Amino acid sequence: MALPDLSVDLGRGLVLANPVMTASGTCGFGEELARLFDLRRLGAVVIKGTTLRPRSGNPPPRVVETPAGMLNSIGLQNPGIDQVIAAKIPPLARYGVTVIVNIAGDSPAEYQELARRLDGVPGVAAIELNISCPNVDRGGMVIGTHPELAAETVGAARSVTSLPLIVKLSPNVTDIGIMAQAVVGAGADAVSLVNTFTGMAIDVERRRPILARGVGGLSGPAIRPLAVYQVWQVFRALGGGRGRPARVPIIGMGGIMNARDALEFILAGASAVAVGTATFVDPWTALEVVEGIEQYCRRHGVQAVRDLVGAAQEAAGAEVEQHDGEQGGEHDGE
Amino acid sequence: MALPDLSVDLGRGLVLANPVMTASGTCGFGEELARLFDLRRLGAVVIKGTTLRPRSGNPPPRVVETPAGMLNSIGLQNPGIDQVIAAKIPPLARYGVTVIVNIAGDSPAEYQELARRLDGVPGVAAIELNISCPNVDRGGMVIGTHPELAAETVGAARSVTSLPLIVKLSPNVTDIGIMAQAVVGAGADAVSLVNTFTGMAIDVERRRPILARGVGGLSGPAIRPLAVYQVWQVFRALGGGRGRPARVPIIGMGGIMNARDALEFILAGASAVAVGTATFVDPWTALEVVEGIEQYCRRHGVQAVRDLVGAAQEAAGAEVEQHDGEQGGEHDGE
Amino acid sequence: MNAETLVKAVGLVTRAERSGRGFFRLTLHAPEVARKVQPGQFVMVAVHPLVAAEAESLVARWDPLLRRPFSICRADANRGEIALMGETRGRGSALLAAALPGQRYSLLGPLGRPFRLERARRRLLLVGGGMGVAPLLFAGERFAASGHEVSVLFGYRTQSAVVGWEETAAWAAGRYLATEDGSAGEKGLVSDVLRRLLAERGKVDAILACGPPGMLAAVTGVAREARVHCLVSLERAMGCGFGVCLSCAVARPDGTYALVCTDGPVFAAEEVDLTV
Amino acid sequence: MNAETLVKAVGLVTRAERSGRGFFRLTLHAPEVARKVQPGQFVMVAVHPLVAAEAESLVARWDPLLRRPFSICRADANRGEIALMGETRGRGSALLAAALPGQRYSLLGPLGRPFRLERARRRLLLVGGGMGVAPLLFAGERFAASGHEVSVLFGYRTQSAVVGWEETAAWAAGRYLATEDGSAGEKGLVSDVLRRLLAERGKVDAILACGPPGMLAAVTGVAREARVHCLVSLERAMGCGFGVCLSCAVARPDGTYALVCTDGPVFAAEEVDLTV
Ligand SMILES: Cc1cc2nc3c(=O)[nH]c(=O)nc-3n(C[C@H](O)[C@H](O)[C@H](O)COP(=O)(O)OP(=O)(O)OC[C@H]3O[C@@H](n4cnc5c(N)ncnc54)[C@H](O)[C@@H]3O)c2cc1C
Ligand SMILES: Cc1cc2nc3c(=O)[nH]c(=O)nc-3n(C[C@H](O)[C@H](O)[C@H](O)COP(=O)(O)OP(=O)(O)OC[C@H]3O[C@@H](n4cnc5c(N)ncnc54)[C@H](O)[C@@H]3O)c2cc1C
Ligand SMILES: Cc1cc2nc3c(=O)[nH]c(=O)nc-3n(C[C@H](O)[C@H](O)[C@H](O)COP(=O)(O)O)c2cc1C
Ligand SMILES: Cc1cc2nc3c(=O)[nH]c(=O)nc-3n(C[C@H](O)[C@H](O)[C@H](O)COP(=O)(O)O)c2cc1C
Ligand code: FES
Ligand code: FES
Repeated sequence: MALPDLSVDLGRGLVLANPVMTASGTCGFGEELARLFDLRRLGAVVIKGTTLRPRSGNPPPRVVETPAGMLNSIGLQNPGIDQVIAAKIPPLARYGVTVIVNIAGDSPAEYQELARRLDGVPGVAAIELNISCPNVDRGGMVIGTHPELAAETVGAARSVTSLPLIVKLSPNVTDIGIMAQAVVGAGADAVSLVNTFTGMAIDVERRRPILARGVGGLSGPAIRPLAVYQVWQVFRALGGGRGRPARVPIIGMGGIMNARDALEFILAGASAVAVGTATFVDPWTALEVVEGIEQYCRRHGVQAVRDLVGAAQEAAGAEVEQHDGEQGGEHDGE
Repeated sequence: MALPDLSVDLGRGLVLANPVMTASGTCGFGEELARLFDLRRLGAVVIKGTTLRPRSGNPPPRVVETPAGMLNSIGLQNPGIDQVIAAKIPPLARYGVTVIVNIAGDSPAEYQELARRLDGVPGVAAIELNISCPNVDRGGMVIGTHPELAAETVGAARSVTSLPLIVKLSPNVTDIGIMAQAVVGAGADAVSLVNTFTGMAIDVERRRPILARGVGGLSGPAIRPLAVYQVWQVFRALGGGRGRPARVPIIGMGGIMNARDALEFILAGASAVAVGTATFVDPWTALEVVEGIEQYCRRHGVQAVRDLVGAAQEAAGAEVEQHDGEQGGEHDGE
Repeated sequence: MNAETLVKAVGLVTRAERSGRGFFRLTLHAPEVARKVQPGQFVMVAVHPLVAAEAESLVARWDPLLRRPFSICRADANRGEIALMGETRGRGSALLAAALPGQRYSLLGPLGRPFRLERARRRLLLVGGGMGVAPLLFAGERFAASGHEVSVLFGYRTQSAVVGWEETAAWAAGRYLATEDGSAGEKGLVSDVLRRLLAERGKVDAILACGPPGMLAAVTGVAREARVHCLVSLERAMGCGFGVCLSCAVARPDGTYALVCTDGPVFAAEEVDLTV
Repeated sequence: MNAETLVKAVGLVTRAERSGRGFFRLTLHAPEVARKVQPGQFVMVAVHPLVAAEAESLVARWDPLLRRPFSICRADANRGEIALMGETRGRGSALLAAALPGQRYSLLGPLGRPFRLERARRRLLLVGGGMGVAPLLFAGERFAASGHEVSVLFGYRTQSAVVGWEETAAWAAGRYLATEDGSAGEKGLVSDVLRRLLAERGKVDAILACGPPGMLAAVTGVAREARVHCLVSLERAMGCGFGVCLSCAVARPDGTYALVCTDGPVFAAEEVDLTV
């Protein structure tokens, strides 16, 4: 049998050699991982969330472990977009790594400015808009939970760049399908999900939240079943179904620790996946996921990994269908 | 030092000897646990979700283990309200156990009918309305995610019973605080949270969801940080704060495995807690949580457990405060 | 459920045998369980070994979260020991396969309804498939000791999958071995061998069967045709093992569900619908 | 980070010592780490023992999820062994405290910047508090072997908390012991004893310190007053240990943050602000 075709097309010319990327904020700017293995063997590297101005981040403690997961509140520590463009992207680009830049702003205007500065920068393959930030302009409204604000933000970025735009959705919503529809309507070329779930851990001896900022974002295997389901939902909300692809490709993530986990996302409807927290536990995970997916394809006689996208939706019986209506598919409430 | 006072007042005359209950659907109708220990040592026993007509439940597989959690789709298997009233409640009541009956319906009218039948039944201490069921009348809208529908449902039940009404909130919403405000406005005496998070696990070898019904509800330690945060949010949404109690008591649950975990919920704002999935792992957990809370109070010189309710909110600095706005307190989106 | 007898016990591993193919057999010192358990019953085993008592409260390891059901395949009340045998299927069994002597595991049990037979049913045939022989080994030994005439018919995929066969020699009146590929014993499926045996050997008062779903469906079919009383021991994914989670549902002929953990795991064949 | 040297290694437990108070010391066969590691460096240890290779891929145990950082307190390149010492604090350390000889643990390392000193700084004083002595034991032995004159001042809460003290006899020129309650050695805080020692004993070319935050803040204060060059080894909660998660932030004097895992764990005292 020929090598399985692992390539994926994420739209607007963004074609990856394979469907596996690193998740933003979990691989820095690629420098550390580049010493361990050849980053070109990954589909793409999504670098740390970048803001207009440099940010020194939140006071520690910034992470706390929870059952099969971790909460983080790093506070978007990063050197700012200009420094990222000047010093962080060039070495990766020179080396031939597919670089996706994750950006975060306080307002549609800030996202627009970030996108403008990235447009035309050599070596930037795509922009990922992290829209889970509180919107300061709109009195603390969160872009990632309001379809109109999200659409406005995507539209603003869309108008200033011809780079592929991936919009990273927040899972902290009643119906992530509606968010996906809104950003695709506004010009997103792909959506990625999930970002972290908002959570908290309390130090019962000291009677206060453990993280210095109180709340944090939950990542890791604990959230995997929730993330897989949200990918499943978005696939349907974007018109995907038995044999039909979704309107735009989905990048799935949330607790992927190995190839089996990654395949759950692909079968639920993701065209590509990202490895996040797992990299902390084992820096070679993303590479092993690539290899594991390839092995799976060989073992099952799958010619192209894209044939697996959403395949579990096809298999799902009427009961799943019926259960999984417009409103986000509540199960029966146990 | 005198024994700490563990009693809690959940409103409308529902006073529990201690703040620990079993969560609905995780202790059947109390029969099995009653053989293992004296159920009167718990604050209350919340029995399996009961519907108007008997239900035989979903086809297996009904559960799948996930990292530090489990997905279930039992399908509300129960003998129906009449049989529950005739055969399940009397033995518990005779024995002196504080019994809370969890009910589930398809429409406000069904909840009303269930509440009507329970009103005046000897030994029923309170009703818990599980409002995470899809509403058939409203074309599949989910009561637990629509504030108006939820309020209508609570109002309907309220009008036919003088029993204390606890409303069990779904965590699958953008802002659970808004849901809490809606049901309290409609007459809920207390709120309980969280019910399970909707999730899915996929069998990658067979390329289909593992559960027969596709989706399921995630419970167990994996969700604890999410549940603690939702209790924290609801406490604030109901006016709780430094030294101020919430407008109605909160019953917290989600992944409580021991007394330390239970104290996280109490410190976040819960007046009482429920032990769910942990009972499967160790049927004596709820009892051990009672004992552990008592020991904690002694060790810390706490006179009454109610003095701990929301205590972590008092300690939380301005940063948590600032972070935690009306819109549900997004962290900064990492 | 024999709920009266359910205890939380600590099982100290006194012996841990492993074979290359992922089979394992653990002998555990757990006197209370050893004393109470009856053939067909099982224990729910926490798959994480306990740590030092003073640290146990610190050590919350919730992945894997749920206990795993294992049949008791031998019990020695005098020595206070029980034995479990298993094969590596997923993460829980893989962890148990790594158990070392001296480690301690938390057990809940004994659980479930045992094999129950009137004395008059003297001639028993135990039909096991693969690891399903586990509860039958215990049953065979006990029923033989109490005066029944016990024969065994065990089937496996292939020779290297044969497990628990040797020890039946001590108590079995008749011993029949089959493998699907014929690499050991007779070639064929147990259900086919069973049909022939029932025709050739004449009267059997009861069949006790345990094994994979397909095999059980076939075996109960043969028993029904031959009008032989048949008890089956079933396996289902279990959340709790003592009747509170409702996860271990098995269909009854009337379309409602029975619980494998408390209504079973041993059922009379006609109580359950093994075709769904 | 000495990222060039980071490997994923398997450490086979060859010796596991435990004391009643939750202290443990593990000797691990991990030749590549033993060869590369320099004093002050650490490893990230996965707290779940590995299972049989063929089952490892099946066994996903994600709770606890993250590896735990442990300093290397001894390395023997010839025998291919390293040693870790620890105390039971939470669930990760409690699990490691239960390690048995023959078990294997996954390690990432060696990680972090080691203690680096010019040859000219001949007279060294190692100041350790509690379990903070761990990296100093390795440093003391190596610096003494390469011709430095090494003295130690170790402080503990009380006598039963004394750990790592005996082995300093092999290489330390001067040995000072203090406990807060006076139950062993001198009564008092290490920082107070340090102040007196610096005054009495005269010239020290560098202080190497490791211990709890309060102690380090006090020790660096004394060193600054006495104008003695001071290196500190810091501990912070770590997500990854190799610079990608940004969780191990420590404030610099200018208000920005350094990373303990890659910029440290060893810092010159003036590089970090230990008061925040
Ligand atoms: C009453 C009773 C008695 C029993 N007695 C015995 C006995 O004596 N001996 C014995 O060996 N067994 C016995 N069993 C069966 C035993 O309980 C199971 O084999 C065991 O629980 C399996 O647990 P596990 O963690 O190894 O596998 P699990 O992790 O539960 O997984 C089982 C299988 O499903 C696969 N899987 C899980 N999740 C996914 C996913 N998302 N995608 C794809 N695949 C997945 C795993 O890879 C694995 O192959 C008994 C069962 C019952 C009910
Ligand atoms: C570079 C470096 C080197 C190190 N070297 C060593 C060494 O050589 N020896 C050594 O012993 N240690 C060393 N440490 C420290 C060691 O890494 C920690 O002790 C270890 O990681 C603790 O892990 P744990 O799982 O035991 O505790 P954790 O589970 O991480 O918990 C730590 C403490 O917090 C408490 N806690 C956690 N969550 C909560 C909650 N929700 N509410 C209340 N309390 C909570 C726990 O009970 C526990 O007491 C080093 C650290 C670093 C950074
Ligand atoms: C420490 C940490 C930092 C993160 N920083 C960012 C970020 O800067 N931008 C972003 O979009 N997502 C960020 N994320 C979210 C991840 O990219 C990913 O969406 C999430 O962690 C879920 O995947 P996982 O469970 O595999 O980690 C961060 C996650 C972690 C754990
Ligand atoms: C098997 C199972 C069945 C459940 N059945 C019900 C139910 O009938 N009614 C209900 O309100 N909640 C039901 N729940 C939800 C629990 O009461 C609880 O809200 C949830 O499991 C979170 O708590 P936990 O993590 O401690 O289990 C069920 C949960 C499980 C695991
Ligand atoms: S396993 Fe829980 S009811 Fe049977
Ligand atoms: S521990 Fe991850 S950056 Fe330091």
